Amino acid sequence: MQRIGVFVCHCGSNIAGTVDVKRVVEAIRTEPGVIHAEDYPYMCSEAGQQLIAKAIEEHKLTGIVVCSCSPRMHEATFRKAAANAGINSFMVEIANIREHCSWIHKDVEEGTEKAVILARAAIAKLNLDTPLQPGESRVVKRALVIGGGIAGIQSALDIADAGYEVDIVEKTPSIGGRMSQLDKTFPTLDCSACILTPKMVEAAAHEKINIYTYSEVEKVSGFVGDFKVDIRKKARYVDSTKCTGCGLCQEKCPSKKAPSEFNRGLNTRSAIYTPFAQAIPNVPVIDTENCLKFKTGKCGICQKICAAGAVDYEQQDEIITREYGAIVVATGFDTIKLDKYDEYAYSQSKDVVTSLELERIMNAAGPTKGHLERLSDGKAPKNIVFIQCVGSRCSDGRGKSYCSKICCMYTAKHAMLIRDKYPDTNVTVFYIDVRTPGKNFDEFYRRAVEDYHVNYVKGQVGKVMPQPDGSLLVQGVDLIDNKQIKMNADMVVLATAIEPDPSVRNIATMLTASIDTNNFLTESHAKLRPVESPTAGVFLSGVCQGPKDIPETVAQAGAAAVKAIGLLAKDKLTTNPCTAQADILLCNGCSTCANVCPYGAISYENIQINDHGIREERRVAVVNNALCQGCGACTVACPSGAMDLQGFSNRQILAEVDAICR
Amino acid sequence: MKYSYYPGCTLKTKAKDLDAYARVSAKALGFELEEVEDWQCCGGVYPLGKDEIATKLSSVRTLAQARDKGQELVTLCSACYNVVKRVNEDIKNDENVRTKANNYMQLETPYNGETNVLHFLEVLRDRIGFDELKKKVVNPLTGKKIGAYYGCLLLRPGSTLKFDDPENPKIIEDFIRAIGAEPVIYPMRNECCGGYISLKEKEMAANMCVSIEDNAAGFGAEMLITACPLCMYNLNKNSQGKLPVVYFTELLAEALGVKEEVK
Amino acid sequence: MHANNQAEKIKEISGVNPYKCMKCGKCSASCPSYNEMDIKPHQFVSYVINDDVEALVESKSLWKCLSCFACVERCPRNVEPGKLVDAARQLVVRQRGMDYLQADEIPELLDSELPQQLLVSAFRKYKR
Amino acid sequence: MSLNNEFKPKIVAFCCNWCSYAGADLAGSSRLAYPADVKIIRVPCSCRVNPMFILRAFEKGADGVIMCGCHPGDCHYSTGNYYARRRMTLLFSMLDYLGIERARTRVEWVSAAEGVKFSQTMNEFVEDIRKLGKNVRLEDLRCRN
Repeated sequence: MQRIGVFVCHCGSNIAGTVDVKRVVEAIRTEPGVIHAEDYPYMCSEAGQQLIAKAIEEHKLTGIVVCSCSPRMHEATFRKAAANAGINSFMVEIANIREHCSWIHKDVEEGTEKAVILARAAIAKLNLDTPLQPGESRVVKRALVIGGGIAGIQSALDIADAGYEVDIVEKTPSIGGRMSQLDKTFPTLDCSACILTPKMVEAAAHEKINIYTYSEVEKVSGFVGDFKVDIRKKARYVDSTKCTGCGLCQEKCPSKKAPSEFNRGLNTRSAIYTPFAQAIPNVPVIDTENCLKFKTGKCGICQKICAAGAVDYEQQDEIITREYGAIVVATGFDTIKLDKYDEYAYSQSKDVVTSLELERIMNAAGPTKGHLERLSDGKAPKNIVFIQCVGSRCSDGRGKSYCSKICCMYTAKHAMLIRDKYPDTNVTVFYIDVRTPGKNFDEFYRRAVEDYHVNYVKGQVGKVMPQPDGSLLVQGVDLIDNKQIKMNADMVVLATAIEPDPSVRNIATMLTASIDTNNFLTESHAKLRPVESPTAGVFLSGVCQGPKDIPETVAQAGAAAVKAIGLLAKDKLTTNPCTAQADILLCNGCSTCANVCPYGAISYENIQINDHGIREERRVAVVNNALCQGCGACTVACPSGAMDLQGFSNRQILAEVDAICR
Repeated sequence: MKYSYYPGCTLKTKAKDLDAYARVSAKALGFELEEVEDWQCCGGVYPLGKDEIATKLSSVRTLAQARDKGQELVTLCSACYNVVKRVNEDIKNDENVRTKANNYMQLETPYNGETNVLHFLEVLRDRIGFDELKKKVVNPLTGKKIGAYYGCLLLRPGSTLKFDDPENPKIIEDFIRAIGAEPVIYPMRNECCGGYISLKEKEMAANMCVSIEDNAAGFGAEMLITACPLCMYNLNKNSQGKLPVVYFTELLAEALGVKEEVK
Repeated sequence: MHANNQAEKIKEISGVNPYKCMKCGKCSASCPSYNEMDIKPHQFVSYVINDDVEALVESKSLWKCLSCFACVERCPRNVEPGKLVDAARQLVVRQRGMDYLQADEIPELLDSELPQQLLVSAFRKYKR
Repeated sequence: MSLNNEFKPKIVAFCCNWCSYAGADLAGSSRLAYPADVKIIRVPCSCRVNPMFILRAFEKGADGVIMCGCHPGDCHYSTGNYYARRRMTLLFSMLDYLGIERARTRVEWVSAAEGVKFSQTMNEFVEDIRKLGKNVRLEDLRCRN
């Protein structure tokens, strides 16, 4: 028989507000096994923990039930407290009477009644608890970073600087990501390439960093400290070890009609290409969809002219399998598709562009060599209209419900740069709110208004109508003047919402990392563990977790790196002892459990068994505790009921069911 | 192929052409429009109030008849399409409307939104196919520059009607191409002509129709086509008369070589 | 009737939740009748929130809305002010003697080409 | 205050530790109310839920049982919820055969970010069970106390 102590927390008024704590204490005193029960304002506090320790000692308790907040919050705290007081840390059960009770109910009667039942269920479970000992597993001293943008580069550099090996997997032919496409950065107006390129070079040159570009993660297995990952290195058709990066092949390639991804399709590139001049590695890839050699079998010019003999049409995709202790996800973002927003005439006029396209237009390496031109006729625009929140803050199913966060600032930047370089150009910004929290951010926006006389209009645009003369008639509203505005513009720029890169969906599934309805990766705790995924060993870096600008991305990338380093620095990890166990007397060796185990943790052994005096050799299941993650799939699959899960045994769960239905 | 057909009040009076040309064209294209019996006027505009039931019943009656015959219901007038289709969606999705409407109607089999509502243009696009239509054209209107005028009722609200992209539709343009002419795309083709407002606010309607006409003419349209008698009326009556306005079915009949069958 | 009840009535008839509005003004930016309206489409939302239904039912705007659904189509928050305008109009015409269109003024407004559709639409929008 | 004679159903909710339990936590921290009739049992994964547990709950007088897990494809253990889904399909058809109202059991996928969905689901489910009334078919009267 257990000797159980029950500790009911007030959590200030969080619990005590809707649960009569004293009544809970009295109600559970008579439950089987309960020796001691008391309440305290803050159980998780130092004093609260001491109180628990004292009670354990005084009443010789064998297990404790804490009625408090969610076990996801403080289970670890109370397990540690129990261990310090000399009882097994798995002899602790939490009754969640805050998130699942006091916070959702208003009526004290109802709340108290439910709290008592939840406590009873926890007591019933604890009565059947057995002491468990965690095992150990190894930590592979290498990290994987998925995504080679500024987030991935920063995380990789920080981890590598701490002395650990890092592999970066980037799906495009070069690292650099979105930041490499930007012209200038706010609020300092640094040239984006000027600050990014050195980082790219540093990452490429770092002895601890290994970069796989044009590669994708294909399969992930294993668990924290010991992941096994298959990386598909797509065929570049150019041998990286031979290529000198001279660029002659790109110059001579006769197929130059492919839309340039780097320039957002605003101009074209050759079929053999590096995405941009500073690409790392400076090794081109052949895009087989546009290459004449691959399409028709004729051509082969690049191979003929390559002095280094690097072009290899026979190259195949390669699968690389490596082990990692930690994985950082830094998959970044893209702008949303605008096909549902045709009132802005994006598909109808070349002079309606997204902000990211404008970055390319403003950039010296872009399609217009940095001259601000209309893409339709090459003329310099005299009137430019910016429209904010295109697809952001939309709860109508067309766009995204969230604020994309970066648009207010980059629009101020664009407006300012245009007014600075082309003072004759009028710039109007239609906005709903101007949101500029951040150091020197509001000052930056005010500069656009006060020094550069950018015309900010509070209101939205209803429709953009291309006119026969090629101009764009913008129909909007000025909510301050309460006037509908119809104005002619030569160019319209849409502050298009950003969304997580579509590839993150698949990666999240492989990592079993959870993802929210907008495809942003979920953090382990929104405030206190913002760079960790709930899946142990997986860390979040950059926009894959939520919209953020460059400084925030870099800061978060560093934070994710620190968390990864903290993991890699450990020699061993303690494993979850809540693993499956087969009762060898019941097991008939049928292999059903092994078939459902996602970890391959179950094997079979022939062992000598003494079954009620009958000695025989039987084939029985054996669970490898280091591999078992404790999902319990085998326990239900087992036809003879031999498999059970420690910490969540059949009897324990049934006891909880009984307690709730009593 | 047989469809239930809901002509609506105006097609029996002021817009007989719209109806007649559609019928001969349908015959030429090998499908039949079977007029539902004892249909009543749809009311011209969809009653927006969530508590409006009685005003939706005439649509339900028509929809139920089509259901009983196991046919899809075709409309030709944009307004009827808008009203009947939205009522159908209400019956499908709004339990309150469904229950109350059925309580009123006392149909043999309660109506639960089973009927599929199609605009004549949708029949051309989704059942016949514009490529197929193109093959049947004997008298292509080559060289004609035609502006499609959609107005509001065919397109909005897009989430309910699912007719075409409400901001950048292309079904009538595809139709124009199919009959051999050249579509003129102009941004005001989905702006309102003024609708019923022209009864009491002539000037407002005139402003709107003039801008629409100017806009279409500016992009080089030589004529406008529409599917709505009210749009037709407003564009003819309240504009400067720069562009002729005809029903799309008239051009269809012409292209199919059956225009003369209509007396 | 108490003002508050009227606002509730409008919400009920329209099925609109005005609190979803983020005051972006896209409705007013889209409205083809904007210049004819005394209370602008986006203002309808705040008038309902502030229970100022009196002003709404007396406004010119009620009779200038075309029910063209441009505001409904483009509203990023599914507030759809057009439905509020129509509900306010319903509040008026559902009262006895408050029809905006009287039967005896019709002959004067008629012309030979005028389609039935126009009349039935106007009846539905302007009359009980 | 609720009336004493009002039917208060007993509802057991099995929630997987990684998604649904966290979703329930989020519903709590967002103060999204649902009836106190719902009591949650934490399991590591929906695949840990033995159909036997659900039958036991009914036997002991539960009026409804709901099982929540990660969305298909998002299982923390990769495939657990697929197993759970198949098992529940079988169980439900068996319950159907036994004449147990279909609405008394339910499977719902709720992610850690879906506090709103969790609360909505529970409200709906309780409402459904209230309409059905007390479970009398499967309850073992000997278990009553």
